[in-house]
Amino acid sequence: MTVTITTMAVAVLLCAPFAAGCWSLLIRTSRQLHLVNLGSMGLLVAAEILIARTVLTQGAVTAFDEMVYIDALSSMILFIIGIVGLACSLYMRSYMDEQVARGTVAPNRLNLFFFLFHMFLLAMVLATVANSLGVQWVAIEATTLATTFLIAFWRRRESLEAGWKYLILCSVGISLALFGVVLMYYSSLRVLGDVSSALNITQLQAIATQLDAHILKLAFVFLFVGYGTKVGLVPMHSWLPDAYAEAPAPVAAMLAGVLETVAVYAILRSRGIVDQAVSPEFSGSLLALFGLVSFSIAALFLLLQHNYKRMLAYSSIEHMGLAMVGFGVGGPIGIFGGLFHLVNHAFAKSLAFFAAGNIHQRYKTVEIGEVHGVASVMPGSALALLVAGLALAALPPFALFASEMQIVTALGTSGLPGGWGSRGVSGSILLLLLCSLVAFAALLYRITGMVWGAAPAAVTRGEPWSTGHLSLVLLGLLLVGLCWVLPSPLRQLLDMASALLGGG
Amino acid sequence: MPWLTPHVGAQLVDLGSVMLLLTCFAIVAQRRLSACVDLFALQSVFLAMTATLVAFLTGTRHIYIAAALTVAVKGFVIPRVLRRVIERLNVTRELVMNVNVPASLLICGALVMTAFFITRPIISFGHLLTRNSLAIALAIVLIGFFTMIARQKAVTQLIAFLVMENGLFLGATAATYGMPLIVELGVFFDVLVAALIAGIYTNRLQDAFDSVDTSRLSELKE
Amino acid sequence: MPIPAILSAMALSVAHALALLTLAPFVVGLIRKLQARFQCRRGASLFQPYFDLAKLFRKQPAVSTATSWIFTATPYIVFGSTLTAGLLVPVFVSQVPLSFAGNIIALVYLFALGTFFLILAGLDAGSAFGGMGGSREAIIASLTEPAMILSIFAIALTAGSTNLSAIVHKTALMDGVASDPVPRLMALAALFIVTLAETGRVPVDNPATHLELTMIHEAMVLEYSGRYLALLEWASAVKLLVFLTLIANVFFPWGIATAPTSQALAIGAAVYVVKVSVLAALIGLIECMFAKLRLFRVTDLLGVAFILALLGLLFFYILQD
Amino acid sequence: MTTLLTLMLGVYAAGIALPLSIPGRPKLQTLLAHGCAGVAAALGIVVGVAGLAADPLTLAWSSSIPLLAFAVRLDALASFFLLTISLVGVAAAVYAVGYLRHLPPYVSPAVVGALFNAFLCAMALVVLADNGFLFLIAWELMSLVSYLLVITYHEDPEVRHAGFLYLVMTHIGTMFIVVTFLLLFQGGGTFSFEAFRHPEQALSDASRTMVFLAALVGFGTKAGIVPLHVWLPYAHPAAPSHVSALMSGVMIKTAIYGFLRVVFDFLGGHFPWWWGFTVLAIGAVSAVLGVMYALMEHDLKRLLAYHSVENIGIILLGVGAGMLFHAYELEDLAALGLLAGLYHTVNHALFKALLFLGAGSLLSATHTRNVEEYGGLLRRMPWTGACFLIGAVSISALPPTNGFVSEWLVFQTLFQSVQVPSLLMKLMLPLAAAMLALTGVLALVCFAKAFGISFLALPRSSHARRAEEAPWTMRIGMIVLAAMCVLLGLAPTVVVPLLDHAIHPMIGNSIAAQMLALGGWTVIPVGAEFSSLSSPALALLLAGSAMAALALTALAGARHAKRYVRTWGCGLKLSPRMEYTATGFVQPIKRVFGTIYRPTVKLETDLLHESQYFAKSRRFTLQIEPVFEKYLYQPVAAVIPALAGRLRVIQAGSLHVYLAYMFVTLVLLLLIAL
Repeated sequence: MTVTITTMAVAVLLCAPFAAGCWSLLIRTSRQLHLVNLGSMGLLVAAEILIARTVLTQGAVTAFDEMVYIDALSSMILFIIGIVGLACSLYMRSYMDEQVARGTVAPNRLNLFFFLFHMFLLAMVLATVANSLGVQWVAIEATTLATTFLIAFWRRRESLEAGWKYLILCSVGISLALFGVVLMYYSSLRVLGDVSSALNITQLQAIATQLDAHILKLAFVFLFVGYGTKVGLVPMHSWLPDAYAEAPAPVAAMLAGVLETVAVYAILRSRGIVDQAVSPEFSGSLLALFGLVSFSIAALFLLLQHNYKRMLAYSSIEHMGLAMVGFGVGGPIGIFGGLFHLVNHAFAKSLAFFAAGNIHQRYKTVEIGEVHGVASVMPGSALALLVAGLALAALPPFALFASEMQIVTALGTSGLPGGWGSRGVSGSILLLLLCSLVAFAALLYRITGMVWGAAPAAVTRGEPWSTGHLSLVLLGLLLVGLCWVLPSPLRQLLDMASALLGGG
Repeated sequence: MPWLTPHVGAQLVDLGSVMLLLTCFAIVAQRRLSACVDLFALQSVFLAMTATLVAFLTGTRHIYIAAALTVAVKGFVIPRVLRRVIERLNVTRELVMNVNVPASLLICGALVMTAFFITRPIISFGHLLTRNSLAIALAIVLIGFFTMIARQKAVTQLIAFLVMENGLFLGATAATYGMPLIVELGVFFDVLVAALIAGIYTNRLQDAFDSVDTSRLSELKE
Repeated sequence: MPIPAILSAMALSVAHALALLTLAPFVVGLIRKLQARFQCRRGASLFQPYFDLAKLFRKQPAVSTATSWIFTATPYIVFGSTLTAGLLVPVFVSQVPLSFAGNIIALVYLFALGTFFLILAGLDAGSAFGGMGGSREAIIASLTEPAMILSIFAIALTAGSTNLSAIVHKTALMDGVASDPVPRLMALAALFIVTLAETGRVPVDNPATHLELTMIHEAMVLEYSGRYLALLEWASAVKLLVFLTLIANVFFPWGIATAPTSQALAIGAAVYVVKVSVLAALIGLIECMFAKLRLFRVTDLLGVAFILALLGLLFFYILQD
Repeated sequence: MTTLLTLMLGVYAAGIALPLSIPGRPKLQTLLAHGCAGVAAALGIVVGVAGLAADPLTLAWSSSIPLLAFAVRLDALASFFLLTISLVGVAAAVYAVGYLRHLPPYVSPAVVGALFNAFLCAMALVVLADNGFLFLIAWELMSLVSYLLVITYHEDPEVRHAGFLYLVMTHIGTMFIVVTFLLLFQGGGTFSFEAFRHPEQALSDASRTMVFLAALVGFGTKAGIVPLHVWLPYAHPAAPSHVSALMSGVMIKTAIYGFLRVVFDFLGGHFPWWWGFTVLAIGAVSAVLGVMYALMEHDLKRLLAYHSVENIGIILLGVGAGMLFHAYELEDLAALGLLAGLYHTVNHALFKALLFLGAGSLLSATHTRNVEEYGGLLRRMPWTGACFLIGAVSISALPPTNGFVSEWLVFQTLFQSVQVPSLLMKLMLPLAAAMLALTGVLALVCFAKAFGISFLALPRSSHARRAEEAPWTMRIGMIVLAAMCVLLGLAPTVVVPLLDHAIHPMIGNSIAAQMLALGGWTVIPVGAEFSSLSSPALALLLAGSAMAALALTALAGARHAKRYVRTWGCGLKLSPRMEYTATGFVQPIKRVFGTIYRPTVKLETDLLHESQYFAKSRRFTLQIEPVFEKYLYQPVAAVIPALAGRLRVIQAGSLHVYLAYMFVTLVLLLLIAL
């Protein structure tokens, strides 16, 4: 019985965004668009909850002739997609209407926007639930295609440039990942013979120990560079600040909050297979090394920013780097911390982008130097920005503090994978702390400068309550709450997921 | 056909792969954009032929479908789109290059060697039929990648990207006798859409920047 | 503690206080007389300070309209703190009943209390002179204090105590006191310099001057008159006497009454007056021989005191080993 | 007790929630918020006093966050600090009700009130936490909330700058505390303090040293030791005064708490002598430099902030001496040192809070913090003046107030150098005493200046002429603290046993019994032979002598009433411009200690057009060189952005370069993977 319900839930998961996307093309009024959007998102979240329950009670779920495979890790990612997606839909209710009202978006282009948005969502869900690494690849490439136009939605010169760079860099990266998938297939075929299920995660996990280490190493390098481009790890990150800065706020929130997470998920998935054949030190040191480099370079780049959306983009790179360090270091605390960090970062970053979007609408500039006194102009958004900023700076009582502490502790106890020795550990901890200090100072200097101070006279004051604020409240409460309490389903989910990744 | 022993088959597949590689070099050496497009179409046809050969030799049915799609999409549709774009944009040659032709050719040669070097440990396990194709596929991917770096016009970059895709397809066909069909179809769909989107983009870039020279796209920095 | 013991202790304390109060103007008179003699003048009577005080007490005081209650309270506070400090120092009996109330550090800080309020009072009238005096008093006090603490430290080390009664008593009985004279001599020299600075004597300050640009202590009390001035003058005389007593009894405790017999008391009192007079004469001599130092040269003098005290410490440890 | 503790935390929570939930009634919001804070702090006093004598109380709830546990432990040390926090908290809460009447329109009283509660609550949590993770959360929360309070008046750019500096500096400190806990974590694989206390596998000497140094820097940043003090003179003045009182009086003490906790509770056992000496030296330098910079400061609140540096130095002198004696196994003396340090901790909390509240009254009466614009305020604001005077006397360590008693105890500790075996330390301790003496007298001078220039003589500006006495709530806040200052000075007999409870678990020695003589009215640090102090007796003597003088004058001069005349102004009418200024007052000191101050003087003369002998106007600027900012912080602060600037080329905007990064990365990784 439950199996069928779960299958239906999976069907809903995939159909809801698809149907909503197609429907969006046919609707005239923006009101209906939002209704469809919220409705499909509600269905999505409900389906996710159902699936997560099943996963918690009965373990991994497969459906549709093993085309779909959902375990704790994927349902955790689904959880992030659901929450951030829901918040995003709520936020778009006020944001897009305001854009239409101000004439920046022609009402008919709204259909396209929602269509693409749903396709983007569909692709991400598909990437998360697909059992086949090949389908996963197709879905992730599809996210690139769906979002290029979303990024360049304003059609300004800069947004076109950002969109083009995004398209080219990510497509190239993803192509490399495809080569990785091919290699993966190549190795599994040698064990299984010519079976069309040879790319399935379930199959691969079963035979992982028999796979050839050499091929898997090469495959992992390709996959890592490919999906790492999507995650935005230095030095494959170059598209990221441009894209985030130019994308409309809800899109940026989805990119930063969810897409990165899905890409990390793709890396973790293949890592789970590779680690069984190759010593985990190989993938671990790769992850930790790129994590550390991303973290430090992004922290330094944060100092240079004068566009607040770009600044948030660099902060994404920084946090993804940190999560990678957690995964790379491994151990129960490290992996748990990494996953937890992914969750928290998704919430914090989307909250930050929502607030930034509101500010952008009101101040009509993305220059940090021209934004002052948000606190007196729009208290709600100011609070959201402050909360997000403090959370991103990893201050308590926000959840990122907890996950960052877990990662640092893991680094301190387990040390770097590979032969780095104790000096490497203390060196990396010092680097981590120093760079986090730099990031902290850079981020909060900008954000406090925006929030406080006297507002420019030209900016109208006051912030009436709107649906969009619901999303701010939701994410803010989550950020604060997760620092103190992890609800037991979520805790179980995280525990199971980290067990899957070898952090038993 | 009795003369088509596995050994001969393997040699034929190798020949096809090498033809693909040679067209790659030709694209690297070619400055005229329309010629590049033609070469790409030619390469795609070679690819389809190789794939058909593999399909025939191994009796894998779905590779026929993939081969047919390759001819249709990469041999006709995409080159057509690209020619349109070139006509509309009124650019015919790649005037300035980041790396000049002789150097590019040398580097590409080095890349081929690198590809063989990298794949050597795993090639030995390979099927007799496709021993070298994996290495050649990697070489084509790397050359495509390098061409994207070396050339400035958006159209050339697009062609180079498609060359990479061809390399990937060769790898998939040669090394693994084709991916599962659904994956193949998905990949094709993605490539097609990507090419179309890029085509649309070049138009918009032309409108916004009066150029498809991607080196002009450097307003966003830091 | 039995009642009679408390009563006798109280009687002793009162006698002690009275002795200090009555003797203090005499010491001032003595110094002035000696100075006059050294300068070949006849000088005023030895008891002139008593007459001055009596006169001042009877005069009507003038108070500035700019002042607050601090101005009127200060003389009492200064007088009170000085007298309290005096009660902690053995005068003619080596064991003072009130010595439990505070040790030599308390003494220093009691004087500091007086200084604090004097500076405030100087500022209170609003004239520039008071502020100037306070400012100068401040710098001298801040230079004096470290040297004073170090010299006290040296003394405390040699006697193994910071309790004044214990120091004097032990030294008088030569009981468990380090016998080396070197550290004690150095501490003595340091404390003597400190005394000159603390009590506003030449070469640090000139109590006889009324030239605006040179006065320090006098500038702070410039606005006072009548009974307030009397209290302040008296307090400064007591302060001088307390410092002299300190030097006399800590370094030369000969003859001090170590037991409360009447004979010992009589001898103690007599010897005490002689010792203090000798010290007063020494001060008078110095005031005649040296000119007042420039304010910013006082640093050097007090630096010497500091180094002397430090060397005293060092020698104590070295000689002890 | 558990009930009281939870009740306290609950009331704080209510204090956070209530004012935010009733919009639009600023007065009610303020009243509610600070009412809650006051009640909770009063509960805190009860808990603190009870906890000092009782056995440690441990409460623990497990948490669903890995590594975190909601473990709370109320032992004697925690109780002592909780008591200190709550004492000041009560007074500040009462004071705030009056103080927050006139807020600028962009500041919400509800938010300020809620943050005030959160601040007190976070500080309470810091001392209560029994888990490293929880401690860090509470610690950062405390910093964050205090930061938010510092930038209450955020439209002023200086305030924002101060706030940011504070935020960054305190974060640097936290980083070091994180390192401390990470090192301690290695022992047992948990952040529980219980495990830190009983490390199953003892840490190696090297890591113990690392822990000590990291804790010293980490907590030192918060405490404001030189040279980590730079944030303090900016942040404390920027905050509303009742918050400054809490920050300066209490918050920096939580750093002392943390330091003691780590050094004596976690590292315990025996440590090398140089730990103690390091702390002692830092204490001495902080004390002297703190007061020296305070002297040159004419912004009243900045002056007070620098005095916090000084007093932290004095506290560390006591603690450092205690550590030194502990290292030489002189446990009684170690206890004495710690006792002196803790006594000064609570005293400083009281008088510094009192002074900041006083400064707040002046600020709200005159709208300026510049001492040179005050003057004559004692007549206009008698209550504030009297309270400020008591605070000034206390902080100058003059008898018979509390500051004197604790500083006297520090002196007595330092005088015990005889018992230390090392000759170097034998000389260093007296030198520290000499520096303490210098500190004491400079503090006296500084407060003579602060009080004298602000409250005495003629008003120096129209602000001062129009000043009015603070409302009753503010006065009560100050009076409570002033009374506490006097009481704690007069009754060491009450305080010493309480402190002894707090020290006992750290040292394992109890010295209260042997320290109190004559029915508890006299303090004997080492032995009656060596020294004793009876502050009640001293107070009685002082009062008695003053009364005698009063009687004498009454007898002798009763016939003549006072005659009121104007001060003689050398023939001119006396005006405020003729008064001695604060700058002038400290000029000799600036000159004598010129090597430390490195003053630069700039005289700009604007000459008349017609003749170069007559000046139209002159501008005189005098600056003290900010040595630490200039030579320590600015270079570091310049290097990192320069480094980042170098990196700019990475992200130059060229698509080809970006592709090349990927290409090179791929090829390199492939070659490595081989």
